[in-house]
Amino acid sequence: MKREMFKKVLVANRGEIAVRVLRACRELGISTVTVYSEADRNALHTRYADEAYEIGPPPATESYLRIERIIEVAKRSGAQAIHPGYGFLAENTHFAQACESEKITFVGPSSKAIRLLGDKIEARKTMEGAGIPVIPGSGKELSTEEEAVEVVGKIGLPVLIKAAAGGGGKGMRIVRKREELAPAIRQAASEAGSTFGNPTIYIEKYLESPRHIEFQVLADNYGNVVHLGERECSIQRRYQKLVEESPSPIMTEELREEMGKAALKAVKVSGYTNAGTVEFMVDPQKNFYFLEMNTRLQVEHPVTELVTGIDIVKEQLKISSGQPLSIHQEEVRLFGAAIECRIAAEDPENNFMPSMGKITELVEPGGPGVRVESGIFAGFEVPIFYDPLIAKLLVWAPTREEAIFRMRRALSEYTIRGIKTSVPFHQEVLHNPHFVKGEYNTTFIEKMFGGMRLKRGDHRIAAVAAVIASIQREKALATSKGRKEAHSLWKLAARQAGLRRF
Amino acid sequence: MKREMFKKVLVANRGEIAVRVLRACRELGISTVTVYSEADRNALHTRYADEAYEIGPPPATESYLRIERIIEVAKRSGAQAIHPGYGFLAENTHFAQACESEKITFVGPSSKAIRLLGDKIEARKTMEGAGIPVIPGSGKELSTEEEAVEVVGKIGLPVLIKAAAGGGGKGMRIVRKREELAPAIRQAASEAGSTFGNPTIYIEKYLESPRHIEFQVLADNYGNVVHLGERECSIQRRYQKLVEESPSPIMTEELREEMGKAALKAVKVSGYTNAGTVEFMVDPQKNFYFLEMNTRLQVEHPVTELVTGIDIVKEQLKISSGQPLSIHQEEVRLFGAAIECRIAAEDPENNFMPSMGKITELVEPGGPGVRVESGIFAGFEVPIFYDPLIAKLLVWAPTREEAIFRMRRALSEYTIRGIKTSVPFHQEVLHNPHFVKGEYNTTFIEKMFGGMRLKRGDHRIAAVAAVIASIQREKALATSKGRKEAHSLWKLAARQAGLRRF
Amino acid sequence: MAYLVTVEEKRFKLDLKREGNKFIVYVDTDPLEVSVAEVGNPSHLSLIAGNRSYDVQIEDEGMVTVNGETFRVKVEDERALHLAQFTGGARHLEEEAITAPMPGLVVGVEVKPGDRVREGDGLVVIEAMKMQNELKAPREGKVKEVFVKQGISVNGGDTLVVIE
Amino acid sequence: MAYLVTVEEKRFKLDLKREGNKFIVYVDTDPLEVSVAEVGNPSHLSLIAGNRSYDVQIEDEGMVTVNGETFRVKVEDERALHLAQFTGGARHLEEEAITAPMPGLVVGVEVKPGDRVREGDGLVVIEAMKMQNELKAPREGKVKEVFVKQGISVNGGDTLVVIE
Repeated sequence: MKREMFKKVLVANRGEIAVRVLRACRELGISTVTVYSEADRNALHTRYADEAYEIGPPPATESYLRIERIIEVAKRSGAQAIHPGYGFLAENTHFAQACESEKITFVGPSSKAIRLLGDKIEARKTMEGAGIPVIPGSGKELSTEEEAVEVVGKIGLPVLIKAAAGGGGKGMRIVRKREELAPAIRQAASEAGSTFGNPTIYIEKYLESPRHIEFQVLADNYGNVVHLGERECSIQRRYQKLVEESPSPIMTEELREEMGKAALKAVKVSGYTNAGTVEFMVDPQKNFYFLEMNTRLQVEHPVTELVTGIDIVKEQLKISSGQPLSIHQEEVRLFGAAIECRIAAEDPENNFMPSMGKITELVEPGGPGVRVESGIFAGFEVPIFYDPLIAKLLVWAPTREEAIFRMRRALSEYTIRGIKTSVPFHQEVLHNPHFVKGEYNTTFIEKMFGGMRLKRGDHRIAAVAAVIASIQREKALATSKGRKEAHSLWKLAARQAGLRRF
Repeated sequence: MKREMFKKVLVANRGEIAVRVLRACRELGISTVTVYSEADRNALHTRYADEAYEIGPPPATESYLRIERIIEVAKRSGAQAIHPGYGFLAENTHFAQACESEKITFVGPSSKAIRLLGDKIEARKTMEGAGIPVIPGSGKELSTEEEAVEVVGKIGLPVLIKAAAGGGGKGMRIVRKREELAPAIRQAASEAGSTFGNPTIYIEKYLESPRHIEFQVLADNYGNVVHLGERECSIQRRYQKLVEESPSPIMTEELREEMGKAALKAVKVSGYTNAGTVEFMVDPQKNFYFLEMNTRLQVEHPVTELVTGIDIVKEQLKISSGQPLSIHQEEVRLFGAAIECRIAAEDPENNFMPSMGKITELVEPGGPGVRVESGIFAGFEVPIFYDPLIAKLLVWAPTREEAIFRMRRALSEYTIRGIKTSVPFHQEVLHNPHFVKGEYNTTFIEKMFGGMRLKRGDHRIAAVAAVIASIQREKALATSKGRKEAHSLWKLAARQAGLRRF
Repeated sequence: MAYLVTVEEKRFKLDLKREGNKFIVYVDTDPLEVSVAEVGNPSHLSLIAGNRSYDVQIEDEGMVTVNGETFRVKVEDERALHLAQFTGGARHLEEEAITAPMPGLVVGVEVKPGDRVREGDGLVVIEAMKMQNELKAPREGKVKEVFVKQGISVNGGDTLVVIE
Repeated sequence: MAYLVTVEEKRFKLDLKREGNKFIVYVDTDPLEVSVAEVGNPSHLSLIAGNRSYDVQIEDEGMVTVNGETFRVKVEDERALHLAQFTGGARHLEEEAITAPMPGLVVGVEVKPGDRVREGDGLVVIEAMKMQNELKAPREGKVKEVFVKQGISVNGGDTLVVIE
């Protein structure tokens, strides 16, 4: 195993995470290579890398998911390692295997660890065997309805039917009544088969109001393992995380130590290396249960970076290049509080519909304690082919209270024009009294949030602004110079209301 | 003395520092008021504050320096306190006095402390009296040439002639030969009289290759004082700081403790309250000498914020509102390393000529460990009336080496078009081997820097880019849609060289 | 000149005159001094109204963002008001035209003239960027006119349905 | 088409042809595949040349910024080159035309054909935006032609003086 840092790394991703990894490489003096689809010719990552190779048409299946093409680019460019980011090929066993057989370092765990932890039933068995608490359930795949009925008899309703090959909330189904069980199992198995190519399902007790708390871990190739404390990720919509923070508002030193130990055990028992995340459900009595392990860099990793001062992406690259961990568990301290808001090209006032298009103006927040991880720029056309996550806004402050105020301040500075974004949604969350008190769980959006507020601002000023804008437009129309800009303002007065709710 | 936080604060400044203070207020839930000159109608600070009042024509003497107008705005708007930022009225005794007599809190020290420390001879005497090392010198104003000759006889050449009312390097004069002494004194006194309205001068030994190291201090109204460690500010051009960092590359625990103690003593002996900076000269043998005390927020304060996690502006507001310091000296720890580059609207390839004009495109750096304190935006016309400092770029990293790499990375991302800026200069400093080793002092620019490098990049690509741009322009000309944009590109090919040097 | 402005559900009558580089605005008789400056582009404005500073962004789609909050706005000027009075007065203002938010193909028309609709009922389905988007009724009302049928292409801004 | 490009003190002869959305560029006979994309505005380009990614900004003043480094650039095309050959061959390439950087009024002409000038010598004074700007000789040489006289108006780009 070599100990010298890579000279050239390929980043096989796009958007903010590709830029994040490219930045880490640049700071480590590593030459960078990236790949791009036809839709991403002028995307940030394409422009940020030293070398960029087009690998196919816009749909991910024809570009970012084409294993053989990416491997070919790595070989052609002489990249020694490939960082997969998150999503796309990050948890793809075949890709990790292809790298291994081509002697290209996959920046992540071994394909064996990905396979083991990717099978949620196997992972659960492994953790249970190591004495880590898991949610009561079938513990194995179900082949018959009778088995399911027997399990439910033991653990009681409600239950959750899950796909063994699922994860991240995909392919899950809650059953609250006994008569719904049989049809739910049939449907879930059929869906799992068509979605994941594997119809295997299993059952777990459904926890009513759990918190989602995860531990970031780092493990080198020499058996050294550390955890970097927790992230609370309970603010979710349809199992998609929206806001994350560290520390968790409910965390105590004792609980952190206990959960941290379980996380380290999970790493060791699965033979895991590199950066990973052990996800737990925590019930209102603070009992915690292993949920799954994510075998990749997480979207929300910067939350942990802000409270620990540790650069997780650089650590990944160091680990993969064969360097031993330089951090010891006792040196890891959580200092202050960090919050992340995921900024998506979605319209929060219209059921989070994707809102693609050209960014016509962009002002990112700045000043003390603010970190922006952006995948966009003014003039960029957000493509319709990929995840709507366009940026992440993070803040750090000495206390959670200050971090909340700072996030509100930063959100108030964020100007993204041309598309709708989730910025107003986050402003709402950051003002929600349950969130502010830290008294929330995964039912937050459903039960505590209460939807987007009515406009609290000054309607009168909006009226004044609209009239003045239409007058300015007339003035501009009078001079040929301003004709083009004026044209679009003209529409303001000409159009009627009611055309937005599609 | 009240202990409740202000409800409304006036920020009497412009540019990045006004925005910095407004942000702190917003995070503390304080309503904000600001003032603006006619040149700053659409400036960031004018737009960021809740309330904005025009106070006069563009020249600072007719707007930002008009004490009575600013006081009037404070009274009219009901602001309880005024934050002066740095520059303008920040160290103006009359202004602090006017606030005191109008019962408006001046966010800074008392007018008495400003007066004492503003008189460099008085300050020096006070510090010497308290046992703080000062640079050998006259120790008092000089009235005759004979006195000067006598002092020089004692301390030896070279010496520095300084104005008692000067500071920040203004009005200083080095004398290396005995025959230059008499004329230099006459000229210096005459200059000091016309520049500062006070002809008093004094003499100090001129240190040949000193470092400029300063200590940030905080003092509340109850006698509690802490220092937040040092900032190294030796990268200067004509006594103007350009790059600052913390910790200083030469600092040791022992020296920090010794200098920190001197700084605390300086605060106590001068009856100083609020945030301030004690500046020292440090000679190659690490002997340190009190230079002066700055009675205001410094440009470079964020360097200290990044390594301590303490928000100095918020602390200022807390202190001024009558709250006791919540920080104890033993809790202050410097964690990691921070660097600041001052980004100025100046052309480093043309003797740092001011370069004002419209910002046509702006992309600020982002990602891990980067902080931008900006006073500009895309479309902003940088006015010719004020300081050319348009933004500050800061980075934090666990080690100085990583911080240097990170700053290079961040500078490489900075795009400011429409004006020339000092970004290329900073890139040069961050690659300078003396700077990288930390082996530098205030003679850096003069002796170690070596000017802007020749272009190292790929001339061939510049050639290819220019030709393709001119072809694109032709294509654009062919379609009426692109006519306007194309026109300006046309010039590239149509013009011949030689027209730039007018 | 007088304007009638609808901001979300609220209505304002505004009268204003220019004085130098400022406007004096009478909003329901209150006079307000307003200074306006462009921020980089003509659709991004800084308003200082009675010394209060507002960041204003004007969007094509009849939306105005004030300090980060987006409002639906409709401006009608004096002439339009007169016209409205001639052709049936205030009630007529209650008509709403549902327009295509983007260019696309009409793949479904779910209402016909005379249908009563409730807020949220589907009206027309447009396919664009390989996604089908159902345009819904913004409020309760009666379908007055339907301008499109299945299979035709529409441009962004084309009126599809009018509800009264 | 062939171009002669001067970048700071270096000169390149470029030939290029378009192939689909790419250019094939022959720089001193080396072929290079170059893909070009706009980045938000037409003067900010992304170039991928032989798979290497470059950020390129084109400024009005004959400056090109590549990955943060600004170069002075002059482009002359084939036609200009041919012209040069007809009227005196290679040496002739050394001619430099001084053009008006902006529209304005010629208020002074300081040289006449045949004069020898040194770098920095004043050639023509143009008044524009109430400021007088003196155009200076970019290098040593002999004044070949003077196209303007005092009192005439010029447009930006008009050739004023040619130095050889």
